Amino acid sequence: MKNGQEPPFAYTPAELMVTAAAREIADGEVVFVGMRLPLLGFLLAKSTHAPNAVGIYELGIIRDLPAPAPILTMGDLPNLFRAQCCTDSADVMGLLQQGLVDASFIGGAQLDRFGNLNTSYIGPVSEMQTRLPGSGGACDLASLSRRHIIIMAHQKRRFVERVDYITSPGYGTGAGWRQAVGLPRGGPSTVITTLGILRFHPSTREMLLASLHPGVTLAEVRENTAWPLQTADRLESTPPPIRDELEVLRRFDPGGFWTGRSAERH
Amino acid sequence: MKNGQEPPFAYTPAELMVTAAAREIADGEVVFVGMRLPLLGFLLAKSTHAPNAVGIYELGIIRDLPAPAPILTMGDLPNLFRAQCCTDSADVMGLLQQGLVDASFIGGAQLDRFGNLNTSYIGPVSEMQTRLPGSGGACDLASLSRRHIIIMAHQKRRFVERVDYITSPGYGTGAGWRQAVGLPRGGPSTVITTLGILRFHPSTREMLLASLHPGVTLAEVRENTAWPLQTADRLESTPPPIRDELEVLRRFDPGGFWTGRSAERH
Amino acid sequence: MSASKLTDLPEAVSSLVPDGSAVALGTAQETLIPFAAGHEIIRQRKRGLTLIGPISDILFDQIIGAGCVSRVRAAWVGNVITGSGYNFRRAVESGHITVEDHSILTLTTALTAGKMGIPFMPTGTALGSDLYQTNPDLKTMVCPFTGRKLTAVRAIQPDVTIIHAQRCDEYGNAHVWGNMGVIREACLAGRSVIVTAEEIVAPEVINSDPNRVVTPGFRVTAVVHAPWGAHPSPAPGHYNRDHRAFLEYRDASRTEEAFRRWLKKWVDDVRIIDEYQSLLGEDRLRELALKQHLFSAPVDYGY
Amino acid sequence: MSASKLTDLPEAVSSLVPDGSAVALGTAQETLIPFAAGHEIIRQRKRGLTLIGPISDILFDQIIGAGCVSRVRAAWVGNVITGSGYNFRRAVESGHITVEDHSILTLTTALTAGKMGIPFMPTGTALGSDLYQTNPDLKTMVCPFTGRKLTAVRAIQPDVTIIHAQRCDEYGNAHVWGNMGVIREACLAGRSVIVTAEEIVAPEVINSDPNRVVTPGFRVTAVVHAPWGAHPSPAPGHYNRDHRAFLEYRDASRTEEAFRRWLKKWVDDVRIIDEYQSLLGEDRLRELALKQHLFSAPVDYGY
Repeated sequence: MKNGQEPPFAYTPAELMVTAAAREIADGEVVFVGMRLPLLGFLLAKSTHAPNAVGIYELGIIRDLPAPAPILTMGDLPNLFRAQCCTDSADVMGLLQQGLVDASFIGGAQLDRFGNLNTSYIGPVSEMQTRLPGSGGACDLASLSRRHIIIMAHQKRRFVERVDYITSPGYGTGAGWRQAVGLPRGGPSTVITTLGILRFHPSTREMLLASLHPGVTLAEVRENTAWPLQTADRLESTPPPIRDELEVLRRFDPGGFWTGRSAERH
Repeated sequence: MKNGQEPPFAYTPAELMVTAAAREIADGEVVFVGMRLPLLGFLLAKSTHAPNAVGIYELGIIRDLPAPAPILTMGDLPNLFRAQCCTDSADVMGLLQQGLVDASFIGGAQLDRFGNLNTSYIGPVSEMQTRLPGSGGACDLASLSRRHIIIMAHQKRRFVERVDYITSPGYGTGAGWRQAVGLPRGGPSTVITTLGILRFHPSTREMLLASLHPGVTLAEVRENTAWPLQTADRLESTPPPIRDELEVLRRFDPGGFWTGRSAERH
Repeated sequence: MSASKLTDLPEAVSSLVPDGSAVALGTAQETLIPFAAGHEIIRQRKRGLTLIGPISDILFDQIIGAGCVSRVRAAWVGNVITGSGYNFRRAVESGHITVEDHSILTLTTALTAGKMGIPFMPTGTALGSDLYQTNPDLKTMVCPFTGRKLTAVRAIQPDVTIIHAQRCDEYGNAHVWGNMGVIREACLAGRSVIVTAEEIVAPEVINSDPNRVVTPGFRVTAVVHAPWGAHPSPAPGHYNRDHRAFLEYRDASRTEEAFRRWLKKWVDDVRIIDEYQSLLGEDRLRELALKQHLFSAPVDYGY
Repeated sequence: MSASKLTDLPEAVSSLVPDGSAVALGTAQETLIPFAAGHEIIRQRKRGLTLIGPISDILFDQIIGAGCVSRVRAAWVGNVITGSGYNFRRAVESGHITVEDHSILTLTTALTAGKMGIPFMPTGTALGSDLYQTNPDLKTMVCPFTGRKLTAVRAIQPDVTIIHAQRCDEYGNAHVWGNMGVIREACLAGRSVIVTAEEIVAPEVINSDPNRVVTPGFRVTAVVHAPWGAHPSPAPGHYNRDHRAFLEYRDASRTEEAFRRWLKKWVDDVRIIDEYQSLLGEDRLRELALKQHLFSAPVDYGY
């Protein structure tokens, strides 16, 4: 599968991840769509099982129709074409802050066992090893949507016991933390990686492995996770993309820019 | 003069007041234009000595051209025609709050010796005699413009020692009061009445009679003022409207709706 | 694309404006005041409403006079070109309704906080004023950064915001142009939104210009076709302000008896929007129609 | 009507962007990024600038790489379709510039406070995050009405806000359409405003649609005709995003040496906007041009 050759339908790791992300969206939901892979995930959901989903983009766009042509950024002109509304970031951020956004999608560089996400600094700020691009809207989506879904490459250096810097709050130190710091709602519901799908324990809020991607072993996932990763009661196998999903994906990403290679590149 | 018959040019008290109001606007100033008589005052200034004045209206209109036809409210369609900008009240109120408005105009029912204005309640709120319409934007203009000009009918019941209710803050109890309560700037510069023009003592902030309208005596003004009114060092006589000014006024108020009768009606 | 939200005024008002609810109306100020919707509220004799709006011109006075209101949260209530709102005066002076006194800026601030989903927002206005005395939702506070004294204003989120738009599609995407007042904030802050519109148009007309959409259609609950639905206030692109109606209303509202007669003729006896138009008469409609036209230069949303 | 504000980029930038000033750029986010103006800032080798913007795509990375910047106040700095901004990384990691870490909402809140003329504004975001650690302009506070914990954000008022508009008249009245990001707040909050525009048009084109005006012209300080002035970002109504340029820039900015070469070719050796277009070449301009058109339905501002 890794080299994208096996039958029944060849697909890349990124295509599997985007498909899994799309399946997290229920029909009719209001979705705050982040940069990069999530752009494709929303288009896939919208074009398949969630035709009534509404897409909100931080730069001030609200869509209830899929873009008529491929886009690489949320500001590509097809994403404005016959939009439901083009407006100020303040307006869409207000909808988010009111609690009107059901689901949002963010990616990151470093994630910890309680779903805290770092896209700012690797190493302590005072002697950082790497400066990353920063929050963008990720901190806001993680703070204010009803739930958020994280999309990441699964590597030991990225899946750490404790992030160096909390850009986008997850469950902090565990149960009760979000309420204690004053966050009004939400938290990560799902983490979709290159190896599997993880969810959070309802009481402890610790991340648990919920599903393995086809051909991936539990050992492989644990090797790539820096803390002793627990599994959910039922460990499932991620259903691969079906033909319809792949056709939509390839229509919206004809050059395979997002899905042609491993998601790590992005 | 009162019955609008004398030569050289017959004019009504309201026409004199509007003309005096217009003359308070310097060319190039940013003016926040209130309801009723001020609508006409701005049009007059804009059409005569202040062609570069910019008019801001609380409902979200900014104009640098006079309206092409008479208007009775700031929302009459000619006031939107070729406006510089139509936007949210929040935007124009933001300009005001930033301190970018040089002058504004408000009217009222009850005014006191320190320029505090009441357009809300006559009598104590608990056992009010009269409920008036309220602040509208007047409180904001009095709180936040660099200066504001008040237009009022001059009667003893209206010119009181202390207003029953401060809708639009003037100088409160006198010098230093605005700073003490936290108002960032401003205060009333001028009061234009049916009898004369009043200004404020630079240090005590008490209202002083600065100019008498033609045919009005100091005694008459004092009879119609509930506190012992002092006069400025030089008591002037209000110059009557010139023909050009009257022509403009009558073009913008052909039916004499605002200027046909005494300002008291409004 | 979701289901059609087209309905009629009786249905929209009966389902979305229950007794005791907080209703935002007239949020554009002098223009596009939803008189037709307000009159339906009166015909249904709603009770215990809270009315929210900056300056309501005469619509609030009418709804108050009909006995539908227990509380007003506004900056100004009256008749813009003549002054007092007599029903408002009678109701407040007799203690039948309570007023939360706002300024345009405190109300704008409250609705902006509501729209942004924050519980309050600061402003520099009203300090030292007596608005504090008659508005419990104002508090002085100190800026945590500068130490500057400010007025904290509690957020307002109307149960329902009712607007009159120039055109709307059946899914609730409406084009509004002209002065915006606090329409956009009131729609975004509203728990539900009713749009009455001069015209119902195809979605392709609306989504040819997404920047003109007043609020995202997915948040709109009901859409009603209501030509002349803002009369006597002006509707940019459709008709001018009917000043005569405001002068007539001043006289018709001076006494309760006169107001009852006005109410019967102009509201209760008017069952459908067409009846209202015929009551006005062809000549008056013609007189209010636009004489000068000015069409917006097009912009291209292509790719 | 005031005097013409038309000027050229060298003059606008030299007079309005002094060393050490705080400049807001790229406030629409991915679209209408004022690259031409940013490149003029580089050509003049301004020093000690503070850059303000939500996500700057690669423009901030370029200005930082040229050594013009001492501080960045932004939510995200990088290359939207490829990730890291290498000059930004080098400058931050080596301590040459400091960063005030924002989220889109904290920056939007800061500029909204700036636009409203209030010293701070609250938000519910970033609580529990480490943004507090690297942004001294965030403080936790408690709502005076509800007791809810909030993030207070200090207002931002840029010394100058630079935007790229689709069309503008010589008095500074500009039409902008598409996603608005924080353009409107940044213009209203800016102490001065520079508008670069694809087209300079007659005032009658602009004032045929006052709702499309991005900020009142009386607040605009300079107007510059800059066709293709947003390239490689997209300009709604004019051209699509030039993805290739962003990919080429990723490679060209990986090392300082490569970046010097890029800077010489695409910025320093480009004296006038026409040279930039010929550098791109006819084919590329054609390739980026709109293929599908969609024109906005007109509205009537008559009376």
